[in-house]
Amino acid sequence: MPSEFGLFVSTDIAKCSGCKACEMACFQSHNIKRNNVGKTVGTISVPVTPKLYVTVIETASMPVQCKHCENSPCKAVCQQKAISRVGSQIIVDEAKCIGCKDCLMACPFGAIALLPFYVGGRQAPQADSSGGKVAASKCDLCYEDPEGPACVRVCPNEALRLTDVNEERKKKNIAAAEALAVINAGDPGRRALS
Amino acid sequence: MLCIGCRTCMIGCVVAHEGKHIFEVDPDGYDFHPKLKVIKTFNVSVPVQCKHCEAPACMAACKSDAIHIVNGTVIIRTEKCIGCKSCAEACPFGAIQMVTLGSARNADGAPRSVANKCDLCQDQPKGPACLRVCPTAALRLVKEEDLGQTLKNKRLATLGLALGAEAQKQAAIGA
Amino acid sequence: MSMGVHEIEDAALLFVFGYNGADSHPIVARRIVRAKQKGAKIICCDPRRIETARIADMHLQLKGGTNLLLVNALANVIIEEGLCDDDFIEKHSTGFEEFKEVIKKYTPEGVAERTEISAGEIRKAARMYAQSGRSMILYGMGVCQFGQAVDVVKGLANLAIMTGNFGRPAVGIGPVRGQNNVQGACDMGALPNVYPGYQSVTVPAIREKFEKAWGVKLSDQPGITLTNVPHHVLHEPDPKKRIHAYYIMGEDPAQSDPDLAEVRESLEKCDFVILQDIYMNKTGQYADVILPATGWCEHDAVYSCCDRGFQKARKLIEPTGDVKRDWEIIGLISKAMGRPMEYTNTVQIWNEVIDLCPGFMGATDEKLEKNACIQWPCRSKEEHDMGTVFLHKDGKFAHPDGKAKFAPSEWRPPQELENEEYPLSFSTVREVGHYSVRTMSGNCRTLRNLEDEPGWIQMNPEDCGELGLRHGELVKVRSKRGYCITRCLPTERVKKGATYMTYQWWIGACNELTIGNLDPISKTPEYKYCACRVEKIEDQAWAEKHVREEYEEIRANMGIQTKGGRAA
Amino acid sequence: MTIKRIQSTCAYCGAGCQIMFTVDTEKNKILEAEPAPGRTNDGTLCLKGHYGWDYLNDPQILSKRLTKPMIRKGGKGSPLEEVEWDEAVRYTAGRLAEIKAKHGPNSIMCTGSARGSGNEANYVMQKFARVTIGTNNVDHCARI
Amino acid sequence: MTETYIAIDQNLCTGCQECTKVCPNLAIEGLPHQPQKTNPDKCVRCGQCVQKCKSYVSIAEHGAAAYARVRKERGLPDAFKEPLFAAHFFSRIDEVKKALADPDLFTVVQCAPAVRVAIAEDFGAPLGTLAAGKLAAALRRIGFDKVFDTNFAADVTIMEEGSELIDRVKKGGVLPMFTSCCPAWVRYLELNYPGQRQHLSTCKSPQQMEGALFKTYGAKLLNVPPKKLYSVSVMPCTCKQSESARPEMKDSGQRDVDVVLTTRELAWLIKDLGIDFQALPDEKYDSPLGDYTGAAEIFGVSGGVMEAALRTGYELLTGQPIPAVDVTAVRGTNGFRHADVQVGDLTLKVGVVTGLKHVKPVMEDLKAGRLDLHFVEVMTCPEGCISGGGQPKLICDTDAGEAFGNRVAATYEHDRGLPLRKSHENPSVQKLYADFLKKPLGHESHKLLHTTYCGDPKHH
Repeated sequence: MPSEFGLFVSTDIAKCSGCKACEMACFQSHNIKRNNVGKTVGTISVPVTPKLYVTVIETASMPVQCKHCENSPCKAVCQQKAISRVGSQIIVDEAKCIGCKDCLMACPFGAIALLPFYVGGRQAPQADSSGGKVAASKCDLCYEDPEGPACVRVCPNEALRLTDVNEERKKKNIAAAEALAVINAGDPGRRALS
Repeated sequence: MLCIGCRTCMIGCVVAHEGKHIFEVDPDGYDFHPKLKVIKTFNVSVPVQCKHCEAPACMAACKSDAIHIVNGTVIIRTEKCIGCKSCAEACPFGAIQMVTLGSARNADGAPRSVANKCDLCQDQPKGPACLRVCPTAALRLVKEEDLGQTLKNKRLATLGLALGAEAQKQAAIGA
Repeated sequence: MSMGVHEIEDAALLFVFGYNGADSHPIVARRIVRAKQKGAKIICCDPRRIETARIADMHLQLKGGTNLLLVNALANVIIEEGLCDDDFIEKHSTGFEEFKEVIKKYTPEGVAERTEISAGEIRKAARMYAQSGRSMILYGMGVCQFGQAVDVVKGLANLAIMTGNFGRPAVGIGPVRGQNNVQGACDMGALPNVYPGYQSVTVPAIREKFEKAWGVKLSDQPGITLTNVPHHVLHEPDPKKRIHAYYIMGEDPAQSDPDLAEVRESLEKCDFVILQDIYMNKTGQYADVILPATGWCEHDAVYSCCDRGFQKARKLIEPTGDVKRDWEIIGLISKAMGRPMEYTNTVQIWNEVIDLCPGFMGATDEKLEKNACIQWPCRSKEEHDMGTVFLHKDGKFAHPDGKAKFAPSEWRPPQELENEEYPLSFSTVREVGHYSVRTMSGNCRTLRNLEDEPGWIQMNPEDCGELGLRHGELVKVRSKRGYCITRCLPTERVKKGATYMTYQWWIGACNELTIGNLDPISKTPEYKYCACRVEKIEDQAWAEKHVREEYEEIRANMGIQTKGGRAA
Repeated sequence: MTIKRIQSTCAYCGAGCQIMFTVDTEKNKILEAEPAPGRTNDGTLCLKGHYGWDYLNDPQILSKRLTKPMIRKGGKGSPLEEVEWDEAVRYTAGRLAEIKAKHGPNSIMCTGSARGSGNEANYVMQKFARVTIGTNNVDHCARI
Repeated sequence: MTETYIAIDQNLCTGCQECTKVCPNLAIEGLPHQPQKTNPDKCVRCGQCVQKCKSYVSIAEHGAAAYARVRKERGLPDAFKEPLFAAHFFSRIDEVKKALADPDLFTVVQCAPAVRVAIAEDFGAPLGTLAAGKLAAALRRIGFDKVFDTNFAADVTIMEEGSELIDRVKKGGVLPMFTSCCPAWVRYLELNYPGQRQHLSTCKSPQQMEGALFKTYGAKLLNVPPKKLYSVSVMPCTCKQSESARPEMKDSGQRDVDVVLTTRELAWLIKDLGIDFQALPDEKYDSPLGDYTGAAEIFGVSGGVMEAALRTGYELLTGQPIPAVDVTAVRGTNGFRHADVQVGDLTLKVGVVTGLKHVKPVMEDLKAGRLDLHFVEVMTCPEGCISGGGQPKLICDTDAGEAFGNRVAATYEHDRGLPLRKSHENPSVQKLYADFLKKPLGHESHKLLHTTYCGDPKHH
């Protein structure tokens, strides 16, 4: 049964080392057809434009990526209607994006970046401006890849996990209920009536 | 141990939050989203709901400033919720459920889905409805002083046990 | 029930047999929980791990269809270990010797394998029951809805008699009756063999009394039961015994009788069917005439609750629509047939009833008006007589010799066991949030929100695994008689090879599957046991759409202006 | 708006709980159901007791309140047509009398109701079967 | 210390420490989430950290200008468009381009067996595509005067090393003998087990042998004055450059190999010169120093040197050709495997180590005298040179299994496809001995093709 709410990739911050293997895999899986990127770095002829952004501080690191919000602010503010809901996921149509940056400002997680948009090895032409086209770039959960998110597959420390919030809740509910059973058992006050 | 899994609390919760008008309006004209959920496993039947933690993981995870502690109760202001599901993921009890609202709409017309969890019937004069309607009085509101009292009772009981054991030991030595 | 509901929490031991209080009577279940809190021991015999089993001291999780084996084995242990109340047996019972003869064969070891309960557990349970001092038996549909039901009820009664658990506070045997006024319908004589107050139609003296009271010659031939109507319409060879007219008040056989295919056929073939009810239902599709009546809260009435308590139900609001009160409608039809039977209000009828029934004499309207709950027998009209809490005081029983009669019987297996083609056992169970045929609770908004079509089938996770089923998936449940579609609910509370389905649903109508095998005496169908097969539905999208369309069609048949605009 | 509080007995399961209803007699509407101190329910109610009364305002979720007598004039299978009470009574009484005459009293089966109708209705129904029809063919769903 | 070979860019490194996990000699230091540093005195320059590092110059994080700046810092051509990572090796494309442009230099190039099964990957070909012919054509298009092949010297190595082994076995020399063609392994041994240096074969690696022959035998054949001969080598390895710079690698009178390019650098050079690699025809390597047998080709995989040595050694010892050319007993990928090979009446006990983390227990056994083997091949990289530090870098490590598997398969397929599959059958090698070296382990061989690995590893 398809998930009622948007799936998203969540990070186990204890396991993530900040190695960016996810960023490289993400770039590769989205550019095999578009910029004929192969399996080796040598086949890359365009700048690496990932859709998730590893962020590192002294004590920890994690890739920040789209949560596919249900009332997504980015979709709400996009006047160009370039952001739409496909199934339960939020998808950006990079060709339609005019780079107005509203979605970047609306997203509270910083999960969207404005990155150059390359097709066939060349930056897509911008109507008249000298620089090439840029577009909003955010996680699309590899919704066209039958094997699911590439980042989850390549993470050397298995820190990334595809999360269905309803399925997780069911599991946690059972554990919480069992815990309450233990609490009730230990509480004489609950058992005997005066 | 007292819960018999009849789920009266779940309807009581909805009636307390949606109001009594739901018994007159069109059957699909209101939202039926209980803020607690009766779970039945092999060992237990019991409603699982928000524990109103002191350092709530959901509040920490919320980037939309929608979750706050209002005099001891952890409250989600759903009008600010963007449905990013971080709180639902953060809560270890699964006490937060994402629910789709019937009438509310986003700026772009899409239906709103927001985080839904127990608010201890914050605005109800008589306090939590689930507690009031439960036929076997299985639910209990644990206030700060109750917690203190429970701890005190347990410690006294522990002391009592220890004294009893000590007395027995003396008797054994004496005999 | 021989005792009062409020006494349940004072019992020393509760012997709960085939009764799921939590789902059938949450308020009675409350008493069971309070009994536990007051330190009572609980023995729960049920093939599922129901809520009572969860808090029970012993849960005898017997295999479905082996009730009498267990009951007789318990009796065997009580006799063998000399735990009988010999004084009570000697003074207040007959037939103990023949009883012992039959029971001798049912040793715990002998029945252990078939009931799937170890001999040790049976011995321990028997001892606990016999020695508790105040043991009370509660049983329900798990006992009654079997091909062998009356024998098991007698078996349980034997246990109570042989251990003297009768005629004292917080003891006895209690069938916790399901519906709000099923006790009342029996009290009022809506039974083929008795007049009001359980006065037999075959006893000439009684018949004469009623003939004098009603001024008409009465038939001395007991009538037929509801469950035999399909037989008498379709297969009855003797034309004189065939049924041609069916006046149905407040019932929905097309949903609640077993083997619905046969019921539908009988309603079609019956010449004249009258439905007198408050809501359109499945039977209404076959009724030739519909007589709309007032519903609960729209008229005054007296109900009898499960422990023989008469209580008043009052009119709260004016009825909507051109409807009349049930007894008013019947009066009109009777008058039109040349036998006027007019009453102005319920009090007038009630006074007529209590004058005819010695046992109800004292339950006057004045007493009931003061919100009293009078448990019959209540023989004197004086203020002080507020009825009888428990029956058989000082060991007095209703038999002519005032003594209880031991009634042993041999065990019979259910009629249709699991087989190659239908490998799982099937039983109907109750959904706590709904009631009977759901024309009332099914139209309540919040009860519908909590649980709605097509209901659930509870299955053991292993069986689900083998069939590749996941929680909430729509499945097809099939028996020799028919099939229905419902949702799969894997739960460890159910043993492997057994399935249990809540019966309130119209799409997930489990009575399409149930078997019409009736108990020879009570004529109650064997709802609790037949064989079924559960099939995975590959195309879930189709199944979900099918259920939605079926629901819309039902609503259209019931006369609701559905989006489709079609109304029957 | 005149508010009255009336105590009544629940019409769902056999426990016979006492319920205190708050009724707005002017608008002819039930507003709320609260537990009453009955012998069996002791000031508590289950979910059907608390919330099982709003079917009375006919929300048409599963089926529809019957509000008018109806007859299938075209015989079996034809649609039901609304009629007035006297026509319905005359038609019913006529058919019953005809069948009684043709096949005898025992060819007619009546049912009492274990649900909302109440004891008085059951008494009148069994009296109708035994007196007017002249048969003991009266039963109810105690056995199912 | 002189210039380093492997470095980690402090501004790019996120401190994920994935490189520390693969470093065979704990040569990378630093706190988690802090930039890591290589310790030149411990780094064996195997380049596995360069293969692993995924922390690239990101527009999102470092800004658009950062890429150009870092590319310039690392002396890479403007046409270079690949991502730049924190861990990197120092590129020597400029030196090669300068040499090619110098009219009075005679440029000669050699390329390793593992290069030809991987180079095509950087031009979009499937992983492990065999492109020996195109590689030769590409080197000619680049402008090298002579395109020779390290494989020739591999055959020579087998002659020398095979003879050395027989000599040690017969004359009770120091056993077991370890191979010395992997420079990172040699440096690892010098750093951690200096006392065991005598177990190393005195042979130089095929690259150094070919380099020495270029400037002596080759110079005579091409009658080009050795001084004018510029010797370039293309290797799958980031350590070969430091090997060529070892002080003792000057037996030809001057530095035997002037500069080493990795496979990736060759691909950059090809792209920089605008050569369409995929469209190139298949060409041959120049004779005689470009002729090679199947035995030479399998040097690129783990167990390859051992198999090549057995194919020839067997015949040298018994005079009979080896019954099965494919000595599968020594093939495979697990870290340490050993086998007994019956060579006439001698039971030769051989061992193969791949990945330096597997060599520690072997060395402990050796020191304790428990290592009952005659001949041990040691390769630093996970599956031999085909998985070297200079090979085309995989975007996702999850493709490593397929990449290495295909490259190994391509190597053995190339071996099976060659007419001659045993080193001593190579006619050009036979001519070399006849005209120049006279006989294996002879005076000339000792002068040019052997060394004593002297000197303190710290300063080279």
